[in-house]
Amino acid sequence: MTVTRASEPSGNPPVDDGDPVHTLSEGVNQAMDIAMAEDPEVFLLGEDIEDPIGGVMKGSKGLSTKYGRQRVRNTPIAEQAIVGTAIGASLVGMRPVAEVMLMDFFAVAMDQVANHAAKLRYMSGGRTHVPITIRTSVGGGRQFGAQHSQSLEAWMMHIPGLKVAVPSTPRDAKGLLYSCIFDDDPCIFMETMSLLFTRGPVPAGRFALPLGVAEVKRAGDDVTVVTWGWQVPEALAAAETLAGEGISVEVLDLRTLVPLDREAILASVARTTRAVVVHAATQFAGPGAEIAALISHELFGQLSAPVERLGAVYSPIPYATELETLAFPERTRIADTIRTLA
Amino acid sequence: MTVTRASEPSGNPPVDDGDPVHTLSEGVNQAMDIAMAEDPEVFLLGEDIEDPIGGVMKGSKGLSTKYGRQRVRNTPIAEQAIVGTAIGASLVGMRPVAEVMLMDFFAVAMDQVANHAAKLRYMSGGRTHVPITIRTSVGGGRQFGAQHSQSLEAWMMHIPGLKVAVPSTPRDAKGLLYSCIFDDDPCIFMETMSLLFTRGPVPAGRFALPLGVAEVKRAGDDVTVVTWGWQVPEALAAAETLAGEGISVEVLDLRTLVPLDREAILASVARTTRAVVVHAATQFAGPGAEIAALISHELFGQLSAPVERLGAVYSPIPYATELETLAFPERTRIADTIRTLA
Amino acid sequence: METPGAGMMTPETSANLSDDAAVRIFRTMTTIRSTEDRIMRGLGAGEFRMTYYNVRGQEAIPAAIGEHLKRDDYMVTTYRGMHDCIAKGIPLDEMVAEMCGKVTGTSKGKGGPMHLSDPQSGLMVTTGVVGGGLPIAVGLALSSQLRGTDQVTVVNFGDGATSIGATHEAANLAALWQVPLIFVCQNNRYGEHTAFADYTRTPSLAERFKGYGMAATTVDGNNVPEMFEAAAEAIGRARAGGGPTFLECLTYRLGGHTFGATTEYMDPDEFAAAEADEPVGNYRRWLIETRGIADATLAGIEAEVTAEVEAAVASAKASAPPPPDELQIDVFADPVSVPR
Amino acid sequence: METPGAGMMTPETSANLSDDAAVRIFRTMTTIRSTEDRIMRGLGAGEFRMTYYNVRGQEAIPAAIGEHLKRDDYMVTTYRGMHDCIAKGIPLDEMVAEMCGKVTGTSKGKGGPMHLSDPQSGLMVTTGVVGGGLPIAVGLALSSQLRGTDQVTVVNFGDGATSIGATHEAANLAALWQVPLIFVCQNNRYGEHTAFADYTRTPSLAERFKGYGMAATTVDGNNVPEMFEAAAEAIGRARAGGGPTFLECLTYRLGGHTFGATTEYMDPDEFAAAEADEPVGNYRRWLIETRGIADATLAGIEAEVTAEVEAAVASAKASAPPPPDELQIDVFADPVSVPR
Ligand SMILES: Cc1ncc(C[n+]2csc(CCOP(=O)(O)OP(=O)(O)O)c2C)c(N)n1
Ligand SMILES: Cc1ncc(C[n+]2csc(CCOP(=O)(O)OP(=O)(O)O)c2C)c(N)n1
Ligand SMILES: [Mg+2]
Ligand SMILES: [Mg+2]
Repeated sequence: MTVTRASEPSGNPPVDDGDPVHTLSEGVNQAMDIAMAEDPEVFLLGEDIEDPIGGVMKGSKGLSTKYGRQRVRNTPIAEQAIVGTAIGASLVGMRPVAEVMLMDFFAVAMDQVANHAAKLRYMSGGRTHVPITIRTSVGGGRQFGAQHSQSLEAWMMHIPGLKVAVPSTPRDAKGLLYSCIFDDDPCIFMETMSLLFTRGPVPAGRFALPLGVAEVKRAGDDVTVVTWGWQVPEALAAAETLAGEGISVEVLDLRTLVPLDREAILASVARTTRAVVVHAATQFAGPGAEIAALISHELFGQLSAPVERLGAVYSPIPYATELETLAFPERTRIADTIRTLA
Repeated sequence: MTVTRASEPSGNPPVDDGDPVHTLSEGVNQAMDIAMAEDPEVFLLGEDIEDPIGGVMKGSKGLSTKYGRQRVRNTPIAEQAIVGTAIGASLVGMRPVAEVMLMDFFAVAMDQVANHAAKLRYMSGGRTHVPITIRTSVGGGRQFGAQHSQSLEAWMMHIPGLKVAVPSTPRDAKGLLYSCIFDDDPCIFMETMSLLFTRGPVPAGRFALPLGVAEVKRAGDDVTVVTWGWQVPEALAAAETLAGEGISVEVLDLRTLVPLDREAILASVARTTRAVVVHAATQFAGPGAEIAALISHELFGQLSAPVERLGAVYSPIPYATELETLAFPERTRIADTIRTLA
Repeated sequence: METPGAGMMTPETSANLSDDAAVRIFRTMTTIRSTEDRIMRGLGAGEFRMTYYNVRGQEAIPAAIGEHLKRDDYMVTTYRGMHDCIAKGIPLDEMVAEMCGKVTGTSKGKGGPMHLSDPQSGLMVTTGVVGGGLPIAVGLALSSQLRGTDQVTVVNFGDGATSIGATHEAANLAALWQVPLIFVCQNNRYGEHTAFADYTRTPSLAERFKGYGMAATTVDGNNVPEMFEAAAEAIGRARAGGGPTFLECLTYRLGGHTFGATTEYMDPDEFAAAEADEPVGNYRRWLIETRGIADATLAGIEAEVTAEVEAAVASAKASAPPPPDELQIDVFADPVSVPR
Repeated sequence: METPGAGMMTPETSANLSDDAAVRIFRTMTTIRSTEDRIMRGLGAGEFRMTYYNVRGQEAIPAAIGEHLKRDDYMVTTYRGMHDCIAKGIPLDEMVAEMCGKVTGTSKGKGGPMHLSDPQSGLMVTTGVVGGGLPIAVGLALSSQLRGTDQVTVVNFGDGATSIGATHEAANLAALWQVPLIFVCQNNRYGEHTAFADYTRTPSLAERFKGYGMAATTVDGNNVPEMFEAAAEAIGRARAGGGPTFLECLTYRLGGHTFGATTEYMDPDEFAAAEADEPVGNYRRWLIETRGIADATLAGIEAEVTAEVEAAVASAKASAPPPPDELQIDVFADPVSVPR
């Protein structure tokens, strides 16, 4: 994996392939472990996050044993209470990390997220603020069906006051989550299930990545793929295939959607003059629409081709594998789309 | 108001200025009244919708008196129960019209809306479906503050399975609501507060407008403004001003966002080669992003200028009038934006 | 905990339960049990794949309730609802096919095990969102009230679902409107991996639900005669216009949260006691010993059921996955409404 | 209905209420009343504009509770919370300025009357979403528990808010964790335009909340000594680690839902009876007749308060609206995070 430092003004440290190898879930776990060790005001709450379960996706494994059940708290099945409780504690300076088991379940808690967490700083004229992090697993591609497979980052992006992080590697997961926990505003942290147990180098010890800084996961000259989360490895695989066909693809991993690294997007596409925006969220009125509209507007007249978007088809996510694989973008369809541009 | 029939393939009847004049709220009331008279399976539920209140925005005024409290039902303050109850009754063939008092309050009911109403037809392979209509008032521009002023159509558009209607005139309100009530899928019907008591001609008796058919509210040649709801009269006012400056503006009122009248949008912009998308929703990751991305993609190379977007600024809606008027688009800023293109 | 089912041996509790009904209930419980056994065997052998929410231990609840329901009564259940679906009469082959994602399934393979529904048999909704089915059930029940029919609606949910807002809103509204709805809380003592006492201080769910102004009782959900009587009373009241009832049915989840999931957080002694007292075998013994039903009769039913289940699995396996063009069908009634 | 306040004349209920405290409570109630009167006058005269949620009739509740709170205790309230804000000690001038959308307001005019907050005085959140404040209050109370302080949190909400999911989730969690939280349900008999009996069959909210395993009582919210005692007990218990309490404070909304809103759906006799028995005048009489406080003392306080209120209104009117560059300030700590 080539990494340029071009898009890392804030001194985003380079990947050192000598770093110990961990899963994305372990990266998440390390960030919380270090944050809890550093700051007694950090605590965790959510469903089944205590040991022996340690979270149904294992993110908090070992932490209740290490820090106790005061700071790692199982909750009832009550997402409004989970998010609201985090908000309340954060208003007086604590740094709660709440877990909403699956992103689809945000639907029961959007009032706390959108009408309260996102707005309290503004509604109080800055007298209060909400330094919470809400971790959530994102399904898709696992036959979980229509209610357990949604990527809803577009809902979050559209509400002023929410930051949104979507790591695609164990390293990014650790660095971004650490920064979310210590950020002074509400952060939605999306953990893509299909990446949770993929492995990669993770810097040991305290490690932070700035929010709002995209990373070029693969450098290229002909076409820019703007993507995040689940679709990053898919895009990298497509780029690899196309390299064999003489098409040089740059894969830009946004890593956070709010703040949005506008400069990195425009710099890359200004160079390649071709862009494809790829995401697991529904394409229609999805997150890619903002990015495609941004590129088309800012680089008007400089593009060699229309900005393409590749997201989930317009339908609830079907259960049968044979249909679900058609519902989400994946390497071959990404490659096909890129070929139409190059 | 000029009206072309060009964009009305489905025989959308013309405005007859001889029609009796009513408010938008009265148009809504007439549609429900006629639907209830025609079909005993139509019933209404929501907070304070019974007489003497008849809905805090008066939409159901007189209907509980006329049809009784069995068919016009006050509910507790419980939006999940309101929407869920409507869904349940609709599964067995009734046609409930639920009211969610303000669009901001959808945030407490999104699970019923997005995970159930939108998905049940698909999740049951078509064995069930959800013919409900959810009416809601949309604030903004009235000093209601950050939690009572949001236009959240983007949330709805992004969830496959939901139709979204946003009338800008009393006539459209009557015709669209009637069609929503008898549509076999869930429809979100947005009633813009600042337009509720504006007056206009409304055809007497049974009157339906097809969903998915935009209307040219003013024909023009130089620039197309794509808009809906609250911003339609603002765009018309801007167009009027600009006519005096020799700029001919076409105002296309989408009327429904799902189904989206793609053909009408592309036909108009293909002709004018310039487009501004205007809406009251937050601009970032907003509904206009989809439309701007669509136009930029489909008309690549045929546009004389980048597609501009004008939506609410990225901030919770402020309370003080002096700030709130800066937060939303309005006629002068629309006109300024158009001037930069023409 | 007091062991569910333990009280079953008292014959006087079965006065109104005829032999025919008792045997029909046995058939239903046996069908549920043998379908689960067959699915687990298939999963273990890699014969097919799915996320399976085991119902072992909870068979008696829907089997006893089902005896009082007509085909046109409505039911809503959850991901852990295969037993409810079987008791309500979903065709077994269509159900298994759906769980396997096949086109002959109830949802053409597009819904999956968490979204079984078949209006023909009155199974209206299966939801994967905890608590999500309850407000919908209020609407189903309201439709019967408005139409003046004597249909009732049964909504099944777990003990853990009592913590979520939708459940509360539905209970308050159902009581207010006196709709013909039976809230069947299948208290299997765990919400995913969390025990009852770890998510609420409520001493009794039935007491709590009385607070909404509705009838509420706690019943031994593993005791068929007791379940049968409690269901008769609640359903009878609902049909007669007497409004909703909350039934807390005490049972025990004889497995992890899903097939293959850990049970390490469950008290082993408690688990062993519940397993020793598991309702199907328990009920079978009771039928023979207390009700004098011939072992051969029951064995005959078991043989028939095994064959039915095998046939359902075979037809599911033989069935094709949904064709690609199904992807955007059933989004709207009218495909042209789908945005491109 | 039984008229709130009617029981106040029994002296024994005021044993622990010192004269000083009794007079401080009078001052708070008078401040609330005269602020409301002044705002309504200003609205009537077109002196300023706002959506005003009248609190007339509910003054005794926060005034009595406030007497037991320290500045660093937390409070959460609703759009109808001006009385709570005053009792918690929000600077009057900043509060009125915020309601008028001025830059000297608690939120620089960006929040408005529905979003008053001032951490300095412990008023942490005012929400416009029914039920939205309760889960947040659980978190505030949890913070005190985790930090080992003796702070308590008071969350105010209306009777209608008891129907919504968030309220239920918060109650269950607060009881489970035994956080130092007092649920103050100001039962003014109406949820917007709907009377209590038209949105629930619950006979008693206090009984219903006992179902969560927490202390719960019904108190006459217009009876200062009774409110004072009930608050003392609940707050004392919370400080001592005894967990949350639900207080159903019976009162009456002496007006429409908002300033200028219709009251046509309210029983005129009921309304007249409540008005005749309104808490401020009632309490004033009681102070004089039962507690022997000199009329002159109270008149002096009333004069001071009137002057304070007048000064607050004057400073609000003199204050400027927030400058345009405030529009995108306070979205994030860091303005560069704001998308362009
Ligand atoms: C709103 C929501 N939150 C969380 C989940 C994840 N989840 C699925 S099942 C379950 C446990 C439910 O427990 P209970 O209600 O007792 O039902 P049981 O599984 O025991 O039948 C949880 C937390 C969900 N599906 N929906
Ligand atoms: C979730 C939600 N639904 C509806 C409303 C509209 N609304 C504002 S106040 C109100 C009545 C609330 O009644 P109650 O809780 O008794 O408080 P009160 O106004 O009597 O103080 C309603 C329905 C809202 N603000 N939030
Ligand atoms: Mg359970
Ligand atoms: Mg009230």
